[in-house]
Amino acid sequence: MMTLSPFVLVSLSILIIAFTLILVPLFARHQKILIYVSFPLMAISSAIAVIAGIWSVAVGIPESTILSIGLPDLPFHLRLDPLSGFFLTVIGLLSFFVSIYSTGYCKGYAGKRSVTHLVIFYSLFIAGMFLVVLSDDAFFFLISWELMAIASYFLVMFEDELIENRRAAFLYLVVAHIGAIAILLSFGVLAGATGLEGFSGYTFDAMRQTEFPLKWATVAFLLAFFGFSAKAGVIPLHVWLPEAHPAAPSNVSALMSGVMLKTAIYGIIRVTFDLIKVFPLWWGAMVLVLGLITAIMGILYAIMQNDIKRMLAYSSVENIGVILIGIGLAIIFTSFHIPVLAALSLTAVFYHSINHAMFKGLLFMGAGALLHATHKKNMDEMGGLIHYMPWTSTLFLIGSISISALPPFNGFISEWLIFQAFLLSPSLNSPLLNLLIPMGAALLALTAALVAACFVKGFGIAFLGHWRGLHNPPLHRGGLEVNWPMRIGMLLPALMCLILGILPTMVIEWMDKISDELVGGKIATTAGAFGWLWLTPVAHERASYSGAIVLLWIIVVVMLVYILLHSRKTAIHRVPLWDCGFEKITPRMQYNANSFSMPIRRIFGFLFNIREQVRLSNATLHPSFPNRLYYRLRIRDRFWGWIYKPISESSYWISRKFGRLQQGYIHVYLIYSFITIIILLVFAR
Amino acid sequence: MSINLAAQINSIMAALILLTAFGLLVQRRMYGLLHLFAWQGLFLSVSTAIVGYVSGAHHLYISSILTLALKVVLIPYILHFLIRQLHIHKEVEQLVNVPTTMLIGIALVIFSYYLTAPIRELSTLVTRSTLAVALATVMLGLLMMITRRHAVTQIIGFLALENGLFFAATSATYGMPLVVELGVALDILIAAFIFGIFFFQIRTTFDSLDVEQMTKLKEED
Amino acid sequence: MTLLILLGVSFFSAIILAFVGDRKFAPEINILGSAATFAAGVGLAIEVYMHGPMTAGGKFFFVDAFNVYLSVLTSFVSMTTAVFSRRYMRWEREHGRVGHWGMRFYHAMFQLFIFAMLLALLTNNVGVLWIAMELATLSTVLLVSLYRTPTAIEAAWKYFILCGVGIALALFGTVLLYFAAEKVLGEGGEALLWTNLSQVSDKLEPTVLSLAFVFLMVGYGTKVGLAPLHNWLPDAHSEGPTPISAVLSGLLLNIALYALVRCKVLVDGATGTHQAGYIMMGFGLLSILVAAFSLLRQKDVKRMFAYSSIEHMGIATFAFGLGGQIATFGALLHMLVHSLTKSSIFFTAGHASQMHRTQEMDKIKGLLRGNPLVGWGLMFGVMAIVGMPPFGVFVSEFLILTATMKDAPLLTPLLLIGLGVAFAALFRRVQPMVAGLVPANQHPLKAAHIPVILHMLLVLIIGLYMPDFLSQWFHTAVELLK
Amino acid sequence: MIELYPFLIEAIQILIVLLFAPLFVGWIRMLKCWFQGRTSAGLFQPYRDIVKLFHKDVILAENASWLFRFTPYLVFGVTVLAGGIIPILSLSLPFATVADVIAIVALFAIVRFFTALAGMDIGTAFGGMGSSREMMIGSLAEPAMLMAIFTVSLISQTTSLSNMADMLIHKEFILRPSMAFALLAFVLISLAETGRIPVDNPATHLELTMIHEAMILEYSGRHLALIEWAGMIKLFLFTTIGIASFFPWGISTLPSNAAIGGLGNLISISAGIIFLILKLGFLGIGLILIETGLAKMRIFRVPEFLGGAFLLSTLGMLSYFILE
Repeated sequence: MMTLSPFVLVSLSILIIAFTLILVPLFARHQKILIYVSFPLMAISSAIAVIAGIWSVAVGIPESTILSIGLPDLPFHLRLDPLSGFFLTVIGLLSFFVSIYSTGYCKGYAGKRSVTHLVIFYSLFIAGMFLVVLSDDAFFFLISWELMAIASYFLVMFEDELIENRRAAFLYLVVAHIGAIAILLSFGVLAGATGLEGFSGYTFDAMRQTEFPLKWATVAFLLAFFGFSAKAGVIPLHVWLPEAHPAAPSNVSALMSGVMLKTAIYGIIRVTFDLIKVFPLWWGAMVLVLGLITAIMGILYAIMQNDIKRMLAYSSVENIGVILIGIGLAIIFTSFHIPVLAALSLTAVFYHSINHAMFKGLLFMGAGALLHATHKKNMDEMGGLIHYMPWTSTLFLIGSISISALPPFNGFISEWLIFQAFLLSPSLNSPLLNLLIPMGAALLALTAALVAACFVKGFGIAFLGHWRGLHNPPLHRGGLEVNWPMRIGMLLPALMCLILGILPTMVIEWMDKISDELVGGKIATTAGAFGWLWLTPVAHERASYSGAIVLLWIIVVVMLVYILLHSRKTAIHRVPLWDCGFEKITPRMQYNANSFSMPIRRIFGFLFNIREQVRLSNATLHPSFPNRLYYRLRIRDRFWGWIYKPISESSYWISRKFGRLQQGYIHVYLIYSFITIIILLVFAR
Repeated sequence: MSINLAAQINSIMAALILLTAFGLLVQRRMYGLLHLFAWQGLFLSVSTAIVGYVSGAHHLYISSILTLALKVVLIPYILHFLIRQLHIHKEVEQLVNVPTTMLIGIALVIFSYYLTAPIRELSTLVTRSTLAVALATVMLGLLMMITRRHAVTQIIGFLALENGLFFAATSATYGMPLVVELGVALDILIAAFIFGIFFFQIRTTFDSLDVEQMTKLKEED
Repeated sequence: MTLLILLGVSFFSAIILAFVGDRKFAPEINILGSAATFAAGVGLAIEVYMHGPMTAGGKFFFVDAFNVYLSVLTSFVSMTTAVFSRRYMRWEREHGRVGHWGMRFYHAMFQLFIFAMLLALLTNNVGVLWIAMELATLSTVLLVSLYRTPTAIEAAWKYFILCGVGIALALFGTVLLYFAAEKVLGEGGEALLWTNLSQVSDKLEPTVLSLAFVFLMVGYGTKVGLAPLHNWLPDAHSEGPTPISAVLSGLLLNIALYALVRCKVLVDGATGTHQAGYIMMGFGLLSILVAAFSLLRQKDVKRMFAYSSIEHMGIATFAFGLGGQIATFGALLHMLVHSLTKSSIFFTAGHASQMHRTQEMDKIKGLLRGNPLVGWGLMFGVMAIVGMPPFGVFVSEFLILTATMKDAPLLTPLLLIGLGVAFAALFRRVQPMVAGLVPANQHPLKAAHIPVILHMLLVLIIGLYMPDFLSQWFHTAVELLK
Repeated sequence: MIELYPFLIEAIQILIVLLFAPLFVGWIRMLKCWFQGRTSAGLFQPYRDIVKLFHKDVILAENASWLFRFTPYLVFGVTVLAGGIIPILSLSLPFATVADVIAIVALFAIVRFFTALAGMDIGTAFGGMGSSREMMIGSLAEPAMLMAIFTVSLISQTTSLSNMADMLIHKEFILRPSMAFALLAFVLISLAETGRIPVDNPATHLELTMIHEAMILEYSGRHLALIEWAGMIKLFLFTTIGIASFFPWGISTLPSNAAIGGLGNLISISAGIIFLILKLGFLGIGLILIETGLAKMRIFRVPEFLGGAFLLSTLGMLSYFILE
């Protein structure tokens, strides 16, 4: 009889997923039952995984096991240590929420199309993510990695009758697969450098034990970083992301954006801090710079989008950038042997990972709710929904606040920690960094501010104002609200956002073991030194923050003022808009997505490939009084033209050249053999 | 008949085979090609017989008879029959003009001599010097297949090439084991029937045996 | 004994089918024959697994781990192909693409072809190996032109001429081999027996053998379909009936590669250098690149997969050339999984083109909805063939890539370019075929599911869990090929 | 046991924030009138305005959602919270540890966020325009602000305002180029953030130039009163932040516990108040000099203005690393 342990729990949750997969064919006929059975099961298994993750991080003792299947000499190794435990928690949490949400969301498909594939690949997808963080040898890691990729590929292609979805899925799969090959190679390098014969070098344990020569370590790191960036959507490898996320069903895009990208982060951390361990300064600098570029470009692209899911996708790119900044700092500090600061930045990284999982999941679910209610993705066709979807709008608002890093919600904490890390860096001496750090801080600050702008746009255009759609302004108030499972699925992450925002000390104390294991530094001792209420990462005279008090204060003051002002009865008159005495305003006069982002487009326009067309209809008295005006705006990612187009074109060019080999003339073929043999004979002689 | 005499005769045969190979390379008329090919087969079988006599490897007689039967009688007859059936006994022009072909052919002979030089040092057989000729014949056969644009001529080139192989087998090594010889002969027989069928198929679908027409399947567009 | 059954069954069923070829029950006989062959193959495999390598028929036959697993594979795939061809060829017959004689011819030649391949695998005599190879070519030539369309005849003609020339060159190589061998082993049949040759390989004359290897390389390489000798392959695969394409690229290429590797072992033994290996690596890389980039411009479904076969043969050849434990292991595994996967891909592709009455990929759409088995079969087949886990091809490519990373790191970029381009090209084409709504020109069809499911399951199992006896075999084979 | 004394000081400070803010605005307006040779409405006009607004009824647009009505309270509350944190009278406020300067900037970000949303809520052209412009300005001003403060906090090795001020007071005074840059940047930013000329004009409803006013166009009655008041407090707070981080001298530094004895503290606090009044007075004059000197600039010149500020603050940080 085996005693209960985190590992047992996680195996249980994976077994439940397998069980779900077995059930699917039985209910394939009755779609509704299928939905009601499978998704709750997935929720249960995710919940169990969460417990396992939290537990294993709390105890902080790695457990590992070896399955009897796999390569003849390389069976599957599994390991659950604090790092994987943490990411298990993140993945589990979001997939728990999303699974609840999906029970409601997938009902939208009922009758329209079969969700059997959706269920199958959804389960496989989650299982794949669990296994990725659990796997402890290169081979099994790659298998689960690709399982995750394939499953999500099919999910992206779920609505495959649309050509753009197919294109998105294809692009996604190609990028993912190339990344996977790079990862494979980096493991190959590491395994080769262990110097062990046969397959024994492919276990992570073997890699942990070895001290890698810098040359090989660098090659491996670059390969791995490339591979994982392809999955994480680091610029310029991000192009698949804004295509794939809108294409996928919203619950899936919530998972992809919320946690699948995190598996890439997990991979980077695992390879860098756990397997390679020692690294030069410039790796950190490189990661930092890439992170900065990704963050700033990502958010700028996000602001330019009108499709709400594209916007969210680009904002994920930005968040990945922020996380990379933290990782870069951690690498730098480690290479300077300042474990405490490294721990601080790593904590920021972990904190932001879980934060992003929460609010991005919430936001994507919200976008799904919009889609579910209005069947539209384009913000310009929504508007005024706050009256029709009170729940969704409130929850979406909470998500927007959190992602805009506004206290007292969670987004602020991680951003704040990263700023702290930045401000502590002068204690190390390197001219390169002295120039890099201020720039970094500045760009991060700029990013943070732009995020707020982006989500004011997102929320404002979609939920506020009047209905912007051309036709069918929706019916009575609250008429479009989504069903309960979806509301709960969104409510829980919203609560998480708040909890993570006001109880950072406890969370940090919980996750402190990870950074201790990876870089040998703890911050919980100082972080909680001032009591659970105050977060003081390094020392209380350096910096302190208390989300709880902020929240409390705001509530109290607001209540107070409200009561004071309502002590005396003053009437509220509902009247038509005043708007500076403007006559007969129509909804078409509102600012729309394009006009909202126009000032920022003006400022940062040079970063994009923008084509703007304004055409006045000719039949007018005077050019300044056109009776019809036609406006068209096209914003393209410059990286297409810079990187992707050249690659594809050149490969087609080469293939044309190779096509010449085969002209159909049998004589020519004979000449080939003739020449081949002559050449070979000359060499052999 | 003494060994040396036999060896001399054998080398004369080799020379004749080479000559016929060149003849095949330049011959324009279909029947001429056929006759040349038959002659080559004859020389081959004779030389095989001689080698058999010299080496006392008697299974070579069998293979010599096989050669006689196949290469001198049967296959030329089949081809003759086909040519008459399909009315293709007209001039067959080449892709490369004759002088160039000759030059390339000579270059090939030199090349194969240069190639086999080290080997003949190793060999102890009286007939060792003929390996170069064998290789040359193979190469010339291949060259013929390249330069001719007619299905029948390609086949003849192919067969000439195989003659070269046989010659190599007998002269360089006093013949392969019998089972191999028989198998090869069988294969050639089947091949003969197959290209017989082919000629009809091609003829019926392309109403000409010009290989140049068969260029539908290609990559470039 | 089982060995004689193994060969005999296919031979006699060939003769029988030559007479009853077009009866209603002919396909069943075909299946029965190949099933019996497969049973015999398994029996033989068990014997070898128990008692190790053995010779039979007075050293005429020789069985060791290397060729026994190939012969089991051959008989297995030929059996499943027979199962597949039952429905497929019936459809063709009903739609008048094949006539009475065509069917008879098809069945007879199919069995003869299997016989030839098994003979090539099991014989101990390098000369007979050559003969069997030639026989395999000849028996399939007329099958390629079965449909009598101009393109079919053209393809068959090219196949016939190119492979004929190639094989002839291989014979020259064999002659040279014999020339070198008889000095050591004396005249007569003994001198061509693999068992003897492999023992004395170090005494053989290096210069002669390196010359011989050139001829053998070009000769058998033509049949393996290595660039630039590959030009016959896409034509033959795309024009012949699908079962034949399946066995051609699933089995015949393997056999040719087998012959090549056997010769390489001898040459390596003699020269003691790695020259042969380098030549093979060169051919392999060239084939991978040429095939990968040609894949980008394919319109015909079977032609495309023919190119992918060239690519994979290139990978296997490259790995054999690379040598070393992991690489050779990977190459052997790759031969196995490739033939399983590729033949099942051809099955599904064949059905797909029957459903749409065309092989043009632009006209094939909506398979997932139209016929889930064909659609998912094709999808997963392609996923497997491009080396995605958890399928077997991933394992072999994992091994080969990492081995390359270790022994020839500078070549990995080329290898990767090839793999990446092939991946993109295949998916770009296959995705539109399987996805989307059912088009108007699609007709329902009763597909033969057992072969597809069986193959894909096997590939999946090998990818996740390789049974011990298999790895045992591979390891012993690796030892043989040292 | 927690002693009440610190909280007493806290209370006094918040009271001062609430009361002085309108006074400061009144002072500025008065100065402005003098400079422009007009007769002013007097120092206490802002109070009258606020009181008047509080007594009016609320006129609410039909399609205003709960967000629109909630915003004024939130804005007011958050602003007052910031007022409780910034060391105005004493460096040792109990609330000082609640949020450091980054958090304070974030608090102002909340204000902006919700004001902008409220501007979009009623769905008028002007509201959207105001929000869009406000977010654009904010997204440039906020990082610049942070950078300016970071420069100071790098020098003083802390991000909590009180400690920064503390450092400045107790370290011997050196002229630092970085500080100069930071100060300059900070001035520019505060102009933008508090919506003064040359970025915005608080006194106009001239339609196309509005930014802040455009967002709150539809507000009326107590809502408007709260927002206006919060705006005044914001101006006041920016000034005091500037004071705390650049010229903190005069702020009471005594640890606020009874051990020192009430009297000493009382003296230092009252001294602090006097200092504060003097500083405010001068700063007001400076502000007016700028406002009367400059003309309001076109909206698309503002990015250049703020970019300049951003550049200055970054230069400040760089010069800290390079020169010091």
